[in-house]
Amino acid sequence: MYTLTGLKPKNPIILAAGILGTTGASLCRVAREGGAGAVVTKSIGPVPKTGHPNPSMVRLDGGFLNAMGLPNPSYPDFLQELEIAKKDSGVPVIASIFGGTAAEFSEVAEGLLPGKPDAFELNVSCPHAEGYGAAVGSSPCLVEAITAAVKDVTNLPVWVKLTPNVSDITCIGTAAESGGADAVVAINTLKGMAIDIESGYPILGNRSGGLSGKAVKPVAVKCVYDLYSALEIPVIGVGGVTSWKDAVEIMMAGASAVQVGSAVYDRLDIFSEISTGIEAFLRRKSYSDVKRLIGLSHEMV
Amino acid sequence: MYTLTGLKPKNPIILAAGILGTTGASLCRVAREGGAGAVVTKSIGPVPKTGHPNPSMVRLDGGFLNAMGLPNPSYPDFLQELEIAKKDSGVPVIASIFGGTAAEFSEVAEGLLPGKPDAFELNVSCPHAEGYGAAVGSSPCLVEAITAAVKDVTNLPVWVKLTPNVSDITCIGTAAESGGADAVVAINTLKGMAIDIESGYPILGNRSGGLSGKAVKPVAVKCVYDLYSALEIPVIGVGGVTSWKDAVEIMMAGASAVQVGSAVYDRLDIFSEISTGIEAFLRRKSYSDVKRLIGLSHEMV
Amino acid sequence: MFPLDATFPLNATIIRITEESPSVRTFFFDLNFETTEPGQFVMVWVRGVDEVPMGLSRKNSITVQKVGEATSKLFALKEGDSFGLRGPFGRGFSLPSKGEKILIIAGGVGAAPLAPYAESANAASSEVHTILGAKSAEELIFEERFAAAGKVYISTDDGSKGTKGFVTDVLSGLDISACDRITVCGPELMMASVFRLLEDRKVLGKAEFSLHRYFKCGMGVCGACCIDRSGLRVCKDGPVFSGIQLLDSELGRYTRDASGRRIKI
Amino acid sequence: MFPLDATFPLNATIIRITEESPSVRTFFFDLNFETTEPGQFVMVWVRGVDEVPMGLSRKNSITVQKVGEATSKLFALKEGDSFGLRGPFGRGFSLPSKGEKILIIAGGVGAAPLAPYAESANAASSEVHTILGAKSAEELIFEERFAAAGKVYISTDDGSKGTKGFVTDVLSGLDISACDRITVCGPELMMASVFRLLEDRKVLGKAEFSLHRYFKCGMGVCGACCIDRSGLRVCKDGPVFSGIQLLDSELGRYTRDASGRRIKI
Ligand SMILES: Cc1cc2nc3c(=O)[nH]c(=O)nc-3n(C[C@H](O)[C@H](O)[C@H](O)COP(=O)(O)OP(=O)(O)OC[C@H]3O[C@@H](n4cnc5c(N)ncnc54)[C@H](O)[C@@H]3O)c2cc1C
Ligand SMILES: Cc1cc2nc3c(=O)[nH]c(=O)nc-3n(C[C@H](O)[C@H](O)[C@H](O)COP(=O)(O)OP(=O)(O)OC[C@H]3O[C@@H](n4cnc5c(N)ncnc54)[C@H](O)[C@@H]3O)c2cc1C
Ligand SMILES: Cc1cc2nc3c(=O)[nH]c(=O)nc-3n(C[C@H](O)[C@H](O)[C@H](O)COP(=O)(O)O)c2cc1C
Ligand SMILES: Cc1cc2nc3c(=O)[nH]c(=O)nc-3n(C[C@H](O)[C@H](O)[C@H](O)COP(=O)(O)O)c2cc1C
Ligand code: FES
Ligand code: FES
Repeated sequence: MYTLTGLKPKNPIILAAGILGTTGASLCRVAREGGAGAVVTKSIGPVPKTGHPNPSMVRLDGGFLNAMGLPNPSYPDFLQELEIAKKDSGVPVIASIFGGTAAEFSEVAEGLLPGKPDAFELNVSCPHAEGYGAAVGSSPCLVEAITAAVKDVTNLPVWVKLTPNVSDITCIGTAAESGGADAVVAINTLKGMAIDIESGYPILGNRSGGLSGKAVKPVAVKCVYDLYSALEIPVIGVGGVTSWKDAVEIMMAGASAVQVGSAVYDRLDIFSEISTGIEAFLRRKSYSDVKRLIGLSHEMV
Repeated sequence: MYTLTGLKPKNPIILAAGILGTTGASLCRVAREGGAGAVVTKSIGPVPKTGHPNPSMVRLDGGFLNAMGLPNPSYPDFLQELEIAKKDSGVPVIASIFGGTAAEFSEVAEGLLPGKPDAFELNVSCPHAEGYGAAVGSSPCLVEAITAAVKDVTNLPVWVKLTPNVSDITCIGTAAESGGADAVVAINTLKGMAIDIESGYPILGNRSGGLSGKAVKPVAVKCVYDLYSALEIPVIGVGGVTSWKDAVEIMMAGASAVQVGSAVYDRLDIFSEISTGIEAFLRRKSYSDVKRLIGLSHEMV
Repeated sequence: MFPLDATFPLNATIIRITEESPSVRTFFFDLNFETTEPGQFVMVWVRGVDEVPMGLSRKNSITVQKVGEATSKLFALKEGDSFGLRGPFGRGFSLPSKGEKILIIAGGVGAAPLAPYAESANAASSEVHTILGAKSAEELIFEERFAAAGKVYISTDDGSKGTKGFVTDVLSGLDISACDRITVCGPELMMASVFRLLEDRKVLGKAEFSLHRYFKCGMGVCGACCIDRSGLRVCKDGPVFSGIQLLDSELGRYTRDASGRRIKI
Repeated sequence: MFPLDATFPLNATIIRITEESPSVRTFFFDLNFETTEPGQFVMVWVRGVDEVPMGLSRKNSITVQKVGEATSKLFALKEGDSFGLRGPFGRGFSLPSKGEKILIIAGGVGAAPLAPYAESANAASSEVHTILGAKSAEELIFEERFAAAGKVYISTDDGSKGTKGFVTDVLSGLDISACDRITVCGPELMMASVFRLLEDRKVLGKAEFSLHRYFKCGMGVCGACCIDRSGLRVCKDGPVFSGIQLLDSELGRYTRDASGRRIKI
């Protein structure tokens, strides 16, 4: 039986935060039609935010750049969406939350508890929201304090989502672990930017944003590899996964589960496609269990 | 007349460090056949190094991963190559150097002075060499001290090449500027890794390495943009440039010149192709001068 | 001429501007979206301001109603100025086959994506009927284009032209059962009335509606535009949906603002 | 079957191993490089050890001399074991045309890339002559394959078979002017002697040599393998060069180690 911080995802392929996660109905669709083993909601904060002006996402050669700016209806309004997702998705629903301080994080977590999320994912890693996300997530002290604060208000599993925009992601991962995190999630997007040369304007409404998609996979693999070595708690891998091969690679680097974000651009049923692909790979290789893949590369020396 | 820290490159497109820069003859070929406006040598250190075991470079979807491990013949042996490059390339030759300490950096710089390089580029940014490169380049204090130490032994322009694997590249850029740098170069490769799923082995001999090529361009554009805002000295842009459009984009972000590395994979004359493309763009847009492009995106608000 | 998913903005230079009504202008540009289906949309980037979705009113034009910041900035542009353009995105209206009888129901600027639909239906030798509605006579858009493609019924709220009232007032008098296809675009309340009427007449199966929701990514990734209860994405699975897809949906009841909060309609 | 630049290692499972000489073995694998030119190379990744260049001795085999760590580890592998393989890379020998007279000069394991060359030359109805050299009779590689393709002259250092001496001793006795093409692969000192002899005879223009330099990237980016004075990359512009390209070169004088230091030959 495959479990992850006590949860029982249907398979190890999970919808990443901020992707098709603004409404309960959308989360249900990703689970049912898309085949996701679990779903993470859009990151929810203490007050409604409309986010940055458009363009908020563009596709580049080999990746995507986005600066949504954490648009969200705030936790009171999101409760009804969480309830729909819990009722109809048939899979674990993880509430992604953010705040500017430890107190805001626990306020949001407590506020969402009535919606009965299966776990919380703390977004301390969004690279393009002043005072939120990576602004707090590059400080080990803040990450530890925030994690501990959320653990204080709930017994649910707490995942901490890390930014790769730091000198050493394992310091931040260790801080999350010390704060009581049940898992870390790596990676959020890389700081990036694109300019329209015809006009000279930066393309994103926010001028710069976060890079995701194929381009970041090697960075994600490296972060997961290092975190797996440094931590006791599970690492959930995310970043540039677009096929079952990518998912296997990131699991071999050390991921206990894999999140998929930008790749829903290609097709919604990428989740079932990947999990079927992994099953076939396990059979071909005569591996008893998906657990055999987790961290395998560390043994190959 | 186009000048860069007092140098007169034939055009703003420069060969990046570590690319076809191990021998004088190769540097001459890149300048003459390739059309590079200036060339940077392989990074040279105090003692001969054979580098990491192979595989030392692989091509991925949208990028390259390498872990050369700073192979170099050491400065005494490299002098003869530098002399060949100076004699026959017809363009400015910038000596890239590295060391583990400020003293080693100045030893190497002094040792190469007889070869009459036109400038030095300090590699404080290689992400995969224990005790060198990014190991020193993520500390502002060390970067400032190393820059100052090299400035102490030479009057030549000193460029400092920065790593993107830090929380805030402008802190490191500012440190270089305080140390007396004449320009900063951004970016070196991003930490990355790839795993062969058939065997479970990390592909690179060094297990992990640095990501370059198209995949890193948005990261480079963002770093250059931020450095241009933060510093007084010129920024030289590098990372994922494969066409004149990319070069224009990174110049609009703030680059006074552009280095090209991995793209020599496609064709050696990428340098003249890019500089011709920029000329045509300037004509079409009726921009008097390439300087018009530098930092243009900062004005567009 | 362009790949179907030009997700990075191209530069579009305005070559001509025509005034369709006091608040609606058509901007012709120097790009040609050859492979677009009527009903697909482009993202129009008014640099330094915002990027907003617009239907294509021709292969090389958008027809814009001035409503807020981005559209006002667009109205301030002149021939020779430019904006960014990417697309076409999404699913358009199903194209009619020869001999089919088509009923088009267009309200206000909803006529923009339906005029090229009328023209391609006519070119495909379908029989085209259009109900064109607006607040007043001067707000009617593309009447000549619809008239050139087939028969047009007009309705205006103030009765300044055609039937006084709403498109549904015309619609209820027509023999809908004779139509093979019904395509609808206009203000949400209008579409909701049409929807109810077609549902009553049990002809939702042959109707298609083009929805309007707030778009952020415009490419099916972020989830800003998903509708209840299906969870379908208006930007990618739509904007055109069949009547059946919209059964038991939020249509006419609520929409969401940029933060995702439900807003009553 | 594979793109010409499979720059990411594929998994090659050994299906058969044959012993060519006491120190040389051929490894057949389950991949087929259909589009390779003789003289191109692959990078053989002995996982956990090293990755080294090898010519393809057939579409699905490499022929390896045991010299150091990676090759010893390869020799320890059995049928069913696997290694990583990417390529083919570089420029191979120019293919001969019908009716041409070809002279192949192969020393030691240099016969590996030349045997498929002999076979395709023969298949193209060229007239194939081979000078095959080795230290001793038992070190001769692929004699039968060359013999099946045309006439073979043997030289061994110890005289255990054929002419006692070097390939140049045979070469100097042949009418080189009658040849249309000369292709050479073997130890550097041997190739340097052949080069001088052909230079003296003023036939360098029709000769091609396959060089060996230390490869790091193997894809023309790092510069580890560049030769003086041209600056040409052995891994990408070569490994096969025309005699003219090698005029005034380092051939036979020095090579470089992995650090880039010059090493006298
Ligand atoms: C698929 C689609 C096709 C459309 N086609 C046309 C058309 O052909 N002609 C036309 O005039 N209008 C069209 N619209 C509506 C058009 O997008 C809005 O009128 C425009 O966004 C207003 O922008 P603004 O900045 O001027 O107004 P604002 O002051 O920013 O907002 C006014 C209203 O415009 C809408 N709006 C603003 N931003 C967006 C956004 N990013 N996505 C969706 N709606 C937004 C909202 O309803 C908002 O309440 C279309 C909308 C959609 C979804
Ligand atoms: C284009 C090309 C084609 C070749 N084809 C064949 C072939 O078909 N059969 C064959 O047996 N050998 C071939 N070689 C030589 C083969 O690459 C070396 O014998 C092999 O690398 C030795 O590796 P090792 O670890 O066993 O030896 P080591 O102990 O590592 O080194 C012994 C010697 O092998 C050479 N070598 C080691 N690593 C490399 C490297 N990365 N690149 C180049 N040379 C290296 C060096 O000359 C070194 O001095 C070819 C070489 C090149 C460049
Ligand atoms: C449009 C978009 C919105 C995102 N929003 C969030 C978010 O709200 N919270 C969060 O933690 N990560 C967010 N992310 C990051 C993704 O969850 C994921 O970490 C990243 O995109 C890398 O994965 P991918 O390459 O599979 O997309 C967002 C990414 C995208 C592309
Ligand atoms: C094979 C290889 C070797 C490199 N060696 C060096 C080096 O010795 N010193 C250095 O400062 N940068 C080195 N780099 C980094 C490049 O100079 C450049 O910063 C990076 O590759 C990004 O540019 P690109 O995308 O154009 O390749 C190397 C890069 C590659 C791919
Ligand atoms: S606007 Fe992002 S999914 Fe539709
Ligand atoms: S081995 Fe790198 S260029 Fe040839």
